[in-house]
Amino acid sequence: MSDATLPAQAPAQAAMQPIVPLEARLLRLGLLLALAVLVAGLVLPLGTLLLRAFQDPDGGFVGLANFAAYATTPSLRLAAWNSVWTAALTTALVVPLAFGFAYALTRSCIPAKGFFRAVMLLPVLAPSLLPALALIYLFGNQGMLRDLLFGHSIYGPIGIIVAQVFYCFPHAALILAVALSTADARLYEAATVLRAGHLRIFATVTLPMARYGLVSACVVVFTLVVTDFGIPKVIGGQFPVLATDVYKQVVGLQNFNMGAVVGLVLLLPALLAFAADRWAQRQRSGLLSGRAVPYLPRPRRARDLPLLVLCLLVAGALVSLVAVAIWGSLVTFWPYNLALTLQNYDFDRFDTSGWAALWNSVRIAATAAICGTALVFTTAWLLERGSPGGAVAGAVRFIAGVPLAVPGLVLGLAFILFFNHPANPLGFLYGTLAILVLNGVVHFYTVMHLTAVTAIRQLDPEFEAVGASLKVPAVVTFGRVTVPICLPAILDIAVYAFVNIMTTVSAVIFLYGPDTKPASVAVVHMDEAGQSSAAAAMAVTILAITASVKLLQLATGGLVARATQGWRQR
Amino acid sequence: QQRTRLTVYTALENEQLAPFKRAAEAAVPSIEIAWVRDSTGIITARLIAERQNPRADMVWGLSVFSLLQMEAQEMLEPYTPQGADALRPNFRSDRSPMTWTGMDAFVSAICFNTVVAQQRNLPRPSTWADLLNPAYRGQIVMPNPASSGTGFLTVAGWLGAQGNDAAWTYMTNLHENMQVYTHSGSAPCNNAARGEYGLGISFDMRAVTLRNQGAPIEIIVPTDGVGFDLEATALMRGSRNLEAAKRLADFAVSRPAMELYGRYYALVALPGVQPAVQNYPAEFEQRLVSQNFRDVALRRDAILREWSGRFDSKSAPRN
Amino acid sequence: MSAQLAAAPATDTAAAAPPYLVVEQVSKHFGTTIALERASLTVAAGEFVSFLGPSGCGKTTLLRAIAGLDPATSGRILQDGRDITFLPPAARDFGIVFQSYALFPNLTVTDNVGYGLRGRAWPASRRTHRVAELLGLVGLAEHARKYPAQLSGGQQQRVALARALAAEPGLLLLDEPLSALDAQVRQHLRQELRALQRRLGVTTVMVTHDQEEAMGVSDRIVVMSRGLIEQIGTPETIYRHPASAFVAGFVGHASRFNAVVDAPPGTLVADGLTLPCLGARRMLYGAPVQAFIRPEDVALGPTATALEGNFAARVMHHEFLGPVCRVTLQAGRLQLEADVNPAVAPAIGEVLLAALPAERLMVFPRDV
Amino acid sequence: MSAQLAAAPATDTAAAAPPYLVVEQVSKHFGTTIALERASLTVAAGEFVSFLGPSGCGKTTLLRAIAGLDPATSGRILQDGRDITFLPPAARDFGIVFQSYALFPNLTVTDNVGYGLRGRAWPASRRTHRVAELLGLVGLAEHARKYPAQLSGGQQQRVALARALAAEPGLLLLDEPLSALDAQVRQHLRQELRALQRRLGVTTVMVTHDQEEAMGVSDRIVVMSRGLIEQIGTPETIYRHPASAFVAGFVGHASRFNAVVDAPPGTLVADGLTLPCLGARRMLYGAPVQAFIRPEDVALGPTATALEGNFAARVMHHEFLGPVCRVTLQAGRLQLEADVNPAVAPAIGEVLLAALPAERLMVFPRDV
Ligand SMILES: Nc1ncnc2c1ncn2[C@@H]1O[C@H](COP(=O)(O)OP(=O)(O)OP(=O)(O)O)[C@@H](O)[C@H]1O
Ligand SMILES: Nc1ncnc2c1ncn2[C@@H]1O[C@H](COP(=O)(O)OP(=O)(O)OP(=O)(O)O)[C@@H](O)[C@H]1O
Ligand SMILES: [Mg+2]
Ligand SMILES: [Mg+2]
Repeated sequence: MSDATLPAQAPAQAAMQPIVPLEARLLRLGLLLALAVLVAGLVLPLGTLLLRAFQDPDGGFVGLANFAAYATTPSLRLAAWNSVWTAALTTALVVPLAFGFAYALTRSCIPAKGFFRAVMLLPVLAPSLLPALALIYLFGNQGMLRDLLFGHSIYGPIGIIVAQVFYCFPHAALILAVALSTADARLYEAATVLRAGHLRIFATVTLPMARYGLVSACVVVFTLVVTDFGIPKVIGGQFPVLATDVYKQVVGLQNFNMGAVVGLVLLLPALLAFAADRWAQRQRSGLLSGRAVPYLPRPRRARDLPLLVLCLLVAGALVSLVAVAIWGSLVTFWPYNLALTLQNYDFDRFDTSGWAALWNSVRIAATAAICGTALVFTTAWLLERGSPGGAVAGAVRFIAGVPLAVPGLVLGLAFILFFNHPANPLGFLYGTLAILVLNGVVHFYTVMHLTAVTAIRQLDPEFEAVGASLKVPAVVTFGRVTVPICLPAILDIAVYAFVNIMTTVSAVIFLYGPDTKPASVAVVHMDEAGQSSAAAAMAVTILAITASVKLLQLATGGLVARATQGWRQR
Repeated sequence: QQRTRLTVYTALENEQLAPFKRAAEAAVPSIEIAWVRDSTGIITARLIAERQNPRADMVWGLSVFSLLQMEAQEMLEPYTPQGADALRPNFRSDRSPMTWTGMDAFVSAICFNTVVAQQRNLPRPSTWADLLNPAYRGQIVMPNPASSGTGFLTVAGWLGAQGNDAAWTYMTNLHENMQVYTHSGSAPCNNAARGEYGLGISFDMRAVTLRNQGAPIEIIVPTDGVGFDLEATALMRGSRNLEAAKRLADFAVSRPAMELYGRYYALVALPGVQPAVQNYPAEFEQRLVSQNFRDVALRRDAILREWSGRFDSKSAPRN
Repeated sequence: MSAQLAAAPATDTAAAAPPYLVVEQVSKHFGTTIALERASLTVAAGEFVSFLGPSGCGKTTLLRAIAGLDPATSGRILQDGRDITFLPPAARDFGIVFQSYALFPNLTVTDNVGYGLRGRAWPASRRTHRVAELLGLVGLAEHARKYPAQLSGGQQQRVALARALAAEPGLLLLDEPLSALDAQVRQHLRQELRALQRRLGVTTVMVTHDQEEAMGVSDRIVVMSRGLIEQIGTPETIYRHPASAFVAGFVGHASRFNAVVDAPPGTLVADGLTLPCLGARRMLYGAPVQAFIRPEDVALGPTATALEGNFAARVMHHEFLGPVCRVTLQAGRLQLEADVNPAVAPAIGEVLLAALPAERLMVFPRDV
Repeated sequence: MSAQLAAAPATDTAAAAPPYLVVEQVSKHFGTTIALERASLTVAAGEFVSFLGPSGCGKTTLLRAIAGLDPATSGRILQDGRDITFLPPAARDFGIVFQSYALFPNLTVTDNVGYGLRGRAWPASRRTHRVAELLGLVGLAEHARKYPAQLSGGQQQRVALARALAAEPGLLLLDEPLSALDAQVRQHLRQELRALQRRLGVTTVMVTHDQEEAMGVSDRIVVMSRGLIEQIGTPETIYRHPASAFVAGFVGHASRFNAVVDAPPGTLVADGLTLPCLGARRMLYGAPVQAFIRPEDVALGPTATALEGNFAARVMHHEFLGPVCRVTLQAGRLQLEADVNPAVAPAIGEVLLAALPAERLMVFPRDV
């Protein structure tokens, strides 16, 4: 029999390399392309900017001199400290609040959960200037409720924290709602049977099960507060934080080298937080077994009533802040002429771009939503299901996580320096709509990527193997099976991209061209020009558009589901 | 005939863009203007960031301090527009050919909210020195000179009018009354207009806009010497439409252009053009301190470092 | 009905000592679905009773009604003479092991086992002592400080058991405690579980859908189907004297075929074969029936010769199962399975004599 | 090694026709873990071969290497004479069914089955025809328009099978195709699967960890443990002549005890009992061994009297399993399980004569 001759051959074969089939090579090529996009859209620009931290204004290498100079600036430690403590305090306020809200949505029997879920999203649907303006209307020195502050000024840390709480609330609540939505009912029953009280069950079952969600929520809120500069700029007074330090260095002093230094400093807490999150994610595996039985809350007044009150209070606060902004957009001149008017919506009076800016924004956001979603989802699929990419896959995975930690201002500046470099073959993008689209996609890449990966990981890992055994190319299986099944997640990603790109300011303020000014920038311009009612009006219009898109997604959700997800029914 | 599209960076007020464009395109039919407008700081930062591969053909309406910064970095295309020699000497580049030409002067002024003043019993100030009155404690806002061109212009004005030592003493005393140093040059006046504070120090044009919306503010140009800045024009080195840009630069110093500026600004670069702005003091020109822009621009870093050292680090909120 | 009839002998033995657990006419509705319909049974103290049935038959529902986790819609439950029908779970006296074990993943083995040992009755020292004792009992003393994720499935199962037994409950409830385990571990743990239950003497109710498991460990089995109790009895009774066609088909392996009662009484006709059948003696002539015969009861070759109603059958194929070889036989259109000693298994294609012992043929009326 | 020794008889039969599938010295490493170590086997055309072993032993790894889904680290695989070692899956000729079935949930049964029927070889009409044919084959014609979620587990399994068979592959690979199903459905589908395979004559390799399943359906079984092939052989060979202690313990039920080889040759001593044992005849005096005896081989009562080396044993407890009753016996410190006819099962506590037939005792050297 042939076995006898084998041992001699085996070592020789062991050294042979498998032939890489064409399809696997194509998939690997796809991943390489994705890597190229990410490198061009994030790594190289960021590198170009951060290199400046080690240069003098003329481009000479100065080592750590800029860092030394910055470290001796007295305001550094103050700004860093301010950033850290406002972020920490905001986190400490938002996360418990969001936890209560998410808990009510997932673990209680309160009515109108759908309404609360929708209201929860309000803050992300508008530019961050909106809450700041509304807070000024409410708590400013002429504010309707200024007495509630007991003589303290809204300008400064109080305003920053209140506005940030508003702005970060949906992010934390979304994460926590997801974390709390999966629970093993059996654990609760086991604890009940062992005679644990409600508090003990909460402490020994609920909290531990949600702890990775809590870590994630804390990390996201902390990072958002540290990197956001819109709110501190408008309502922070002269209260220095790291994000406004970048603004001061870059916009006030045109000192890019120093701006890069602060940008790097700013990356630190964000990267640390990010590492903490990764660590928590890794601990998570094997927590919930496949045999778990989903938890369904039963009515209990002692829990439901307080939670309903909490939800009403939170929803009331969110709605009234937006309502104040809407009202503010309708008054003639706050606070001296409160006659209602629609003139503030005649944007062409206030800004040359006028309504065109809104149209620009919609075009940019829609293009980015479509192209970005395609890019993100395909890349995630290649990562999860393509042929093993080794180092390339590792690089893509890592890079995909970075944007969350990069402040928009840093990203915008990085884009100018990189894409406008005369030697850059991609320079033709500069000043076009395309660069705004690319910037938007890169800026919000991380969350889109995580959503896509989560959706893909829920699919049976053998789909592609089955396809291969049936000699169907992986791409066909991607188109016929993966995409249709993941359509709800894909829509989520697209709407997320659309909404965020509609409202973002910090990165694009450096990048728009003569014909591509986005509405979110127009809002800032109008506010700077003293036309705060018009600014509020534009912000409200953006809110109307994003809210319509979100509502459209919810409304068509049913239709889309019926058309493409009929197979889910039993 | 194909019109040349010029990318023009500007920090002019939004409402000025349309009339300026109309006038320029009428006067020079071969061009079409595409504006990129943003605040002074952002536009300057963008221009400098784009230095290696300029996207702007021209700058029309930007602080002369910014232009001097760019001149130092060899970013400006020297060109003496036709008729530029007629401008006030102080209002044009001293190089030959010129690197920039002035359009008009704007100053740091006080936006004084009369309603708040009545409520709080605040006297109407007429000089910078008046602002030291303890009655104004916590009622004054000004831009942070490190973040805002207007803030720097104000500080530069004090230094020019009062001399170094006296000016720093003045600022130290004023700091006691100051509520907030904002990051934006417009914010102080905006806030004063909304009654958030009684007095805001901003550049004058902002106040006009607000007043026209119905804000109860009075624009006060202090009589004890105000710092001023020029809005100016320059050609960018590396422009791909240099010839067309030169035509626009010629228009920018022409008399019709100056008359246009005069509709918004109290002092224009061309002597003899009578500005027609409402609510401006007649003797506006006399209140300007005399200052050497290049000199101030050169000292900018030192001034800001000094300022930051004195006031930035104590910027805990004051109530 | 059949359930109550079959329950009768069990109630007899229970009459000596009063039953520990009494379930009376318990029903459970989820909206319009009826998960459980008038279930009645009694469990004697120290007895091991299994609920056996296919998926969705209401086993878990009945167990949870006893535990009070999903209270019954109607009916009454008594434990140790006390009416517990409306008591919340925490006020009852039982320990429970879930199919998923439901161990607290963030607590160590020690903390899991000691979770319920709180309050004045359990000062720290007594508690530590009890936990150590239990861990010894289930053989996990050296894993005390580990977390559940660091244990194998079988070890997790034992932790869950120790936790359920910690407070010395009067009643132990088990919901498919072994179904998540490998076949080998399962068989081993099943014997361990039974030995432990014997040693502690704790009254135990177990849910399972594995008939071998139910037969191997139970004193009595409650066979359920579609929310109804089909039969209650000892494993032997259920296997040898099933109360319904469902029980006959579900418990153990059996070949099933349709037949008609023929004359004289005690005769069936199926596919032209005339088969003597004791069970058919009291049935009406011409009644359609379902007949069941277990593979180990089919007589082949020499033993078949002696039996009445034997017939020729052809060997269609073999399934070697280790101790026995399962042979598929074809006689006319009748297909039968017979277990034979693998050493003497007839060859495929061979035609031999087969017979179905009259006392082994199980028959049940059939709707036409 | 043992695997190659045991493989010999199978290779003999395969020698007549050239083997359809040849796996030569295939190894697979994941980083530093060795999932598969130099596995060699041959499968004849039309044969049904199972890979049997505990979880993590490398069964799936070997199957996926054959499919090309996770190419082998070293070694060679030939299918129908063609070297396929480095071919991508799509260039090979096989159909596969996964444990999860991996049905496309958004496609109907028809579309799932027809998924691979694309290209010029499959014009629409031919395709429709083939799908209908396959659905008829697996008995799902009336479910053609349903989605997988609307089918029962067993039906889903059949859809997966039809899909794998659609393009008439030369080789059918099955990775635990039945493990997700209920015991009852499982037994039924197992026979169906085997019948279908016979009918189509397609060469089949199945992965399973259920030894009854493997024995019931396979022509030959490959027993694996920790990445190594322990034995290849027919079900009977594996059950009756296990090549290692692992196989003896894993396949079928057996009592295990330690013993020492004694004089004269062919004698064991275990716990003071002297046991004749054919398997020990060629072993050295004093060698420590593990001995295995299957419960159905233990002789009790009258049959034991006639056997050499019989001994008295006490009945410890019973496990009623239906066809047999498993009795646990204690003789000194030796614990044994014996299967007896339930009708004549000895009472608990009874002491009776037991014997282990010398030719049935399986022994393997033991490390001390
Ligand atoms: N919470 C519920 N709501 C609605 N129907 C339910 C609920 N729980 C159980 N049922 C239904 O009641 C019936 C009995 O369910 P039960 O869980 O008792 O079955 P089971 O015998 O334990 O089955 P399994 O072996 O699958 O666990 C099933 O038809 C099930 O669908
Ligand atoms: N992708 C992988 N990376 C690392 N190790 C792996 C990988 N796949 C399998 N292994 C390891 O290789 C060994 C064999 O795995 P394999 O899946 O072949 O086992 P199996 O016999 O099919 O087990 P089961 O019955 O649990 O499916 C295991 O130890 C497993 O942990
Ligand atoms: Mg159940
Ligand atoms: Mg496997």
